[in-house]
Amino acid sequence: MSIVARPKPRNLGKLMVSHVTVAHGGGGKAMKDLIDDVFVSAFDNDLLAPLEDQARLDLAALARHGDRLAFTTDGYVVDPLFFPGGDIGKLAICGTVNDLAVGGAVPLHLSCAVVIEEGMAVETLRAIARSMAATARAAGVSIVTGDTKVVPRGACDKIFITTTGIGVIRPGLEIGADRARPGDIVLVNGRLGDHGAAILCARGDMALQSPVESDCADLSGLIAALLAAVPGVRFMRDATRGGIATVLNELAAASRVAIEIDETATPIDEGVRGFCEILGLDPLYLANEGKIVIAVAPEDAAVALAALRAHPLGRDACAIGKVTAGEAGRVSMNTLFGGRRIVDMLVGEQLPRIC
Amino acid sequence: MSIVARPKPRNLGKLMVSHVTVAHGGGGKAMKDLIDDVFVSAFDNDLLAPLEDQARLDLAALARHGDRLAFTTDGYVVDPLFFPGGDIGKLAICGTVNDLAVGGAVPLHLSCAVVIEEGMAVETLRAIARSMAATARAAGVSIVTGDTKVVPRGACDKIFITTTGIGVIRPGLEIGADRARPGDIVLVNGRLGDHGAAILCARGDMALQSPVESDCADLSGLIAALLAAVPGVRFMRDATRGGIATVLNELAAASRVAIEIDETATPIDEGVRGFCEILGLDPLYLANEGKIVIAVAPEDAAVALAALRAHPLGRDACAIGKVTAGEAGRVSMNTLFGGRRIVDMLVGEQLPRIC
Amino acid sequence: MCLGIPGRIVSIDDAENRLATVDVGGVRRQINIACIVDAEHPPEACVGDWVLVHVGFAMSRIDEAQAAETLRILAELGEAESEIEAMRMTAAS
Amino acid sequence: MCLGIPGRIVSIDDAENRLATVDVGGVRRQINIACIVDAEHPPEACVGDWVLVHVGFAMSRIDEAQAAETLRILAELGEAESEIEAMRMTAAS
Amino acid sequence: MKYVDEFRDREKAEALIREINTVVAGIDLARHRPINIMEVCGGHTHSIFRYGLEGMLPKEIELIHGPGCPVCVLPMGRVDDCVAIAERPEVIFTTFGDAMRVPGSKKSLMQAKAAGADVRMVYSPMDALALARKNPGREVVFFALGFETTMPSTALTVLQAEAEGVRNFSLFCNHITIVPTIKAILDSPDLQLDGFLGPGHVSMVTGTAPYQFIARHYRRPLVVAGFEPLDILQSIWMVLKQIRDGRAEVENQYARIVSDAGNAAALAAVGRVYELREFFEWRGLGSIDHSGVRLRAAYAHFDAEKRFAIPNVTIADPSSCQCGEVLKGVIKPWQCKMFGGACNPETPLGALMVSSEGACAAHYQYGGVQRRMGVA
Amino acid sequence: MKYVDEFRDREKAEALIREINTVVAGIDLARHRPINIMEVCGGHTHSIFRYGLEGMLPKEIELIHGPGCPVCVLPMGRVDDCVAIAERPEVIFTTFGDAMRVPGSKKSLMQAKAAGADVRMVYSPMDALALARKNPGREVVFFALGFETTMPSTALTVLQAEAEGVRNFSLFCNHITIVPTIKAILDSPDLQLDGFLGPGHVSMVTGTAPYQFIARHYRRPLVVAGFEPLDILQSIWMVLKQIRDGRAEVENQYARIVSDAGNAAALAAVGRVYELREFFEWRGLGSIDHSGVRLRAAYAHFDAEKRFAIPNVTIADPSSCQCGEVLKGVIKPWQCKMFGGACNPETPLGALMVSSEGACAAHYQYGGVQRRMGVA
Ligand code: SF4
Ligand code: SF4
Ligand SMILES: [Mg+2]
Ligand SMILES: [Mg+2]
Ligand SMILES: [Mg+2]
Ligand SMILES: [Mg+2]
Ligand SMILES: [Mg+2]
Ligand SMILES: [Mg+2]
Ligand SMILES: [Mg+2]
Ligand SMILES: [Mg+2]
Ligand SMILES: [Mg+2]
Ligand SMILES: [Mg+2]
Repeated sequence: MSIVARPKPRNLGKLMVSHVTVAHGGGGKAMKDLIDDVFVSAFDNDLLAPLEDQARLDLAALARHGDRLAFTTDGYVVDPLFFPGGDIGKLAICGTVNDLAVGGAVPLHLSCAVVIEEGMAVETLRAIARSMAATARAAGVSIVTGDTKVVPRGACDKIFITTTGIGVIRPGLEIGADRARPGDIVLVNGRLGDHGAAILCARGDMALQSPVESDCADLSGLIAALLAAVPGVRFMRDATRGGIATVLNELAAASRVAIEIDETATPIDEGVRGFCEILGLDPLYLANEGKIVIAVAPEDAAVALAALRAHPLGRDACAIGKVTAGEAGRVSMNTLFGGRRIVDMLVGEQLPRIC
Repeated sequence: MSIVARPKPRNLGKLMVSHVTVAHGGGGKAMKDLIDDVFVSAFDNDLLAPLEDQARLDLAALARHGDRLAFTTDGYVVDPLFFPGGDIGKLAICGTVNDLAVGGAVPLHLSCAVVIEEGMAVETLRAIARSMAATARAAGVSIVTGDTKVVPRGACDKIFITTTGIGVIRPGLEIGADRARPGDIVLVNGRLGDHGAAILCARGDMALQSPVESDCADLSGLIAALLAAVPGVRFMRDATRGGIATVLNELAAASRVAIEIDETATPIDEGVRGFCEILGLDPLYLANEGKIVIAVAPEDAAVALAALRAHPLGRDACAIGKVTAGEAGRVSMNTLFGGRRIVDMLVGEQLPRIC
Repeated sequence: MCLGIPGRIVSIDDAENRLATVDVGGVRRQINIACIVDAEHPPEACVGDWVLVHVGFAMSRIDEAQAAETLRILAELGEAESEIEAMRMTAAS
Repeated sequence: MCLGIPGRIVSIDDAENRLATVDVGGVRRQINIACIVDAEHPPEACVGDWVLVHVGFAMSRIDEAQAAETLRILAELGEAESEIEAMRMTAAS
Repeated sequence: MKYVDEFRDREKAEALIREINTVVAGIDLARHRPINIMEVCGGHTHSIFRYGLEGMLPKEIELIHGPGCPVCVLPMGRVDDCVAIAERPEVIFTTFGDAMRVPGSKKSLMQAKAAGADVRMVYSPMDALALARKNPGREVVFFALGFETTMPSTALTVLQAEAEGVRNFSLFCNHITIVPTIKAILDSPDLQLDGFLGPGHVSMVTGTAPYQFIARHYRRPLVVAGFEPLDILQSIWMVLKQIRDGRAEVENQYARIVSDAGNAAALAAVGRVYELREFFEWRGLGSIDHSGVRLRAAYAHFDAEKRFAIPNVTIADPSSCQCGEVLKGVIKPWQCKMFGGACNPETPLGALMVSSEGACAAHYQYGGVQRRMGVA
Repeated sequence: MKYVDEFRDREKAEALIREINTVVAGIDLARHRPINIMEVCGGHTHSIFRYGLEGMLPKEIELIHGPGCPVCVLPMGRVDDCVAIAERPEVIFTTFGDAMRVPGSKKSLMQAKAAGADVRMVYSPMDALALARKNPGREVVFFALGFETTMPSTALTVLQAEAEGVRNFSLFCNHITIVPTIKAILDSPDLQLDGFLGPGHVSMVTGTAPYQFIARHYRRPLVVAGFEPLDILQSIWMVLKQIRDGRAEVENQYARIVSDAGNAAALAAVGRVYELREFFEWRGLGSIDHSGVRLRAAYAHFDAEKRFAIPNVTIADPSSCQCGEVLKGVIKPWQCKMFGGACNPETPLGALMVSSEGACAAHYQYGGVQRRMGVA
């Protein structure tokens, strides 16, 4: 799909030092060496044109995948950089690939802009770049353009990564937050809250040790399998910040419907439950990085569930509730205890309740 | 060009507080209010779909502009956020628009991912968003998707913005760093080093007061005028970090040619010269945000120069040198004094020489 | 107020300073057990204890017999209901 | 070593502490003028002085006559050359 | 999870609800309509909303959400004091997470943190002491907050700091005691309460004796209740039976955790470190005699109030705020004119909107489903 | 810019070059081939490369780039001391920009900053003193570096700090004097120098008297030179005329700035604050007697060397480094086996690759165009 066939620069620069300094952001040879040695060598692909500030993609080749271009961006600022189940590099690829895939797009290309704090170990940077490269390769996407900034110590927390993705949507797919209809069934592809719990434990502030790992995963394969089985999927969204509670509220508001979920049907890992009980948190609001909320027509529910469960990342998929004609925007939960409660948007973030 | 005609959400959220806290990054109502109130309301356009995590663009409509999609990303971390001649918001639009335009692409759409430090005044954020919106409007591009992260105090320096741009390249344009040929003429569109000098003064560390303003500008109009006059332009690049010295070195290396520039022909503002003399800096390495280095065939030089000079952003355009068959990758300058020196890549960044 | 959660003490980390590790659904953390030890129940005896944890302190040892008794009462209520139900069903049939 | 640059003193900011503002090609900054003032040339007399600035200190007042003299010598060299050139031209024609 | 899941059993709940209906049927509704039962404790309020218990109860029962959330009742002036301490450059101000959002007259701790104060969330006062050990050049202040449940943990932390000779650690003490406040509510002329759920975890420390006056003097039944939904339903059932039978006793539903005598070691630590204040200010309720404690003079070195100059200004609650009436059961949260408008969880006006355990915040967040969804 | 642009005039340069060629034609090349002229000062080296002067001169002239860059000659051990001071948490370490990149045995100041040390670039020692005023809780250390030109500014800053009673300010003094080093070079047995360009800005402080021994004792001409390209060409022309005429005198090309007596106020401040050290270590040249100064005992409070424990370890230059031979004119930078390979501006091995004023770095950056471009 490359247009301008270009002799690839084989004489990549080599970093001579073990830690990044502001010199590596100055635009000169040190910066070129950093980019070549860490990023270009890891991301290596035909479209990545480190000689230019832009990648060039053949529109006709893109059009063979479908009729609409999907375009999405996310910044990744996770702390710590490495956590059980993943790292910021893996996250930066999976998150953006997932944001393309949930709209029905085939993820194709990513850009990657990093802001690095001076003092970062080059080895750490390499590990992140390798993780990005491996995740991108597995997801079938190429990182085709990028940018590197170095800021003084204390001006950023180690590294921030912004990836922007483009993909192409097949004709006929119409997936949107405004498409849910009363009667639709709400599905999730597995247990909820793992990422949020894993990160809060990994951060160490609460001195909790937990076996929970982040669910950080590329869901494009799972979603492709689902769309192959049920092209009429109404809505999909990855339940990241704010958890499934937030996605359900967004869906209910945009589609002007009510949603009712069942606590007994909502899968939560025992470790996540323990974590939430200790800190007084609600797992419905914890972040996920490998979970999607799906709405399908009632007649498609069984096929959708079967398609999800046939994929390794959907083994624990469940139907957790349904769309109703109740008060527009209202999300409620039938509790395991037989009661019923509202599941509203959070105002800010959840804070540990202790007292 | 919008595909899925969607009822625009007219009930945008409203921020209730004067300063950003981590609550505004939590995924809940506070975050939605921040995004709605500050960004969605400023960026307002038909394609911006705040209900989805992706924008959707009609491929057929894109193809009407040309045959290749250009895709570029840059992170903006400038300190201070507001400086004579611009601000981080204006810069974040101009920089990415320019990176599209220098490749010959018509800039069309941008994504925008911001990382905000808690404690930032909402008014400051609004001023930045307004500046982005006004600059984008003037450049004829729409900001169609975005992301907002809030990090704890001290985890970032006020705000970082990453914009990613897509544009479309007209059939027949072939602009690249590897296309310069001996005999080509090297042009710039005006005086050099203004941005670098303005920023270093504005930062205040050196306690220098200077009348120099950043040259931060959207060059897409100037470039369109140039390409209309000379479709055979070999190379263009905005001379940002590392200044024109870096761009010339990149061009010489990628095209395997030598480049010779003339100091007497190289336009430098008196204030920038004074600044450089005080700190012992070389203006060839100072950043620009509204200057491009252009290479054209010798027979096109006069027309190109006339086209540039006819545009307000190219009034001071000059031919500063030529491409030669000398040692591949070598850039030299004939000094105003009659000598000759090498203009190499810098290793890191320029540091004030004082002693 | 006063979020408390049952957990099981899995190890004593520092008997002198009354520090132990508690397990809650697989999540562990170090807590202070000063309020649940005395001469008769020294730190060493606490491993395996179920305790009520509040802000990093074990505030009470859970009385298994009392817990069982509470559940017994509730179970009987259910059984009573079932019996009544059963009686009703019988009567109705 | 010892980067120095000519600048012109445009104002006295604090005569007691020997602080003045210098202008170099339109760029200004505060400098210390302790090394160029004495009883005969007090701070107040320094406004308008051309000085050599090094690390924020005025280290020398520039001697205009000496500068002119240096330039005169160089100019004469050029003129001598021109005369020789002219003589050659004349001779050749 | 043991001792948790058994007390969330749906079938037992159904049996209890049936029993509750039976008991309500036996109550003289001419005298008690609605039957107003106050859960004193914010933890109970939280469970009631979390599990949707109100909607399961017969409509004759009204649950009145009491003052038992120490985060909610913290007055603005004390938050201002926190902010003043936290803004000192040498101070690392440590706090439980949910106290971060409580508004002061100018800012909350979260806003102070955003503006540059070094405010850190901790899970335990022990973690604050650990921070003091790790940062010998800084002053670590712990925001001690809570009822009797939490007092032993902060008292033991002070004793540990003293034993180790840690000198850069102190408490900003805002501990309060629940009993004088219940008494103040019982003394109010517009009282509407028929019975109480007693605070389970406070009682685990204090034992059940402190509530006897409620039964004896005010002739209201009180059942010390656990926090799982079955605990709460069972306790309601026990209160109802007392009402039906005309009894007024202190009963203990939560005997697996609460002994009649309380926890001797905990009480000893509290007694050693703290003494009663003459009075303490409660948001929404005003000043209540003997309702707070402070560090004894012997521990003055650990008393942030003594070590740092604090503004110590009393800020009156906004006059439009009806928290006091909600607390006493005179009105319901959604009957306050401010509810959901000027008063909301992002910019709370009154005490009860502050923490997710506050009655108004809980209504806003989890909703009284039956009311906000129009179910009746 | 006045006093700048006039001295960059191309036509005058052409005339001078013609004159230089005429003078060279009159020199006995059997005795002087090449004619080795050392510019002592790094500022001259910079101008020579910046304006491409070497390529304009007749090929009989070789410019030898001297030791006059105080950044280059700073030994590794002193950089290690800087890093040790900068890494103290209470210290704000202030420095001129170009000293940031000088390698120590483990790290440069730039790397120390990247690793968390509070290192700040300033334009003037006065700015460091201002930082001390603004940060009374911190210790502000200024990295005092440079020859006689810079000494008055740091001395006056110390006197100002003393007058104001600023107690949290100190200097890490690495000031050096150029004359003993010129003498050391002149004493070297493999000396190849025919004349000197004298350091214009040092002379502005010291006057021209200190160079008389060079003319009298070593019989080498010296012309005190300005820094604009015409100044340098004119000074070379003046040196060449002396060589041609067999003279050895101290002449002053830079009379608009330099008086024979120097600057009395500046010398008084230097004499009040500083005293000579017995010896000082120079990178590439080793220890040279009386080549550095330190703060007098009366100003011990402002002496970072006394106030902070420093490692104070001498680190030998790498044995492969040929800086000493380059400095003495025995070899050219590109003849060093390390040049451009192990020794490059990103990871400099020797002194002369460190600052852009160092001879090897200047060759690497600006290139001896005629050599690196194969022009002859
Ligand atoms: S809505 Fe606000 S002001 Fe009204 S009672 Fe509730 S918390 Fe108090
Ligand atoms: S190349 Fe490096 S080691 Fe060799 S002389 Fe130059 S600075 Fe010294
Ligand atoms: Mg996004
Ligand atoms: Mg981070
Ligand atoms: Mg996302
Ligand atoms: Mg998403
Ligand atoms: Mg870039
Ligand atoms: Mg870019
Ligand atoms: Mg910034
Ligand atoms: Mg760019
Ligand atoms: Mg660019
Ligand atoms: Mg996002």
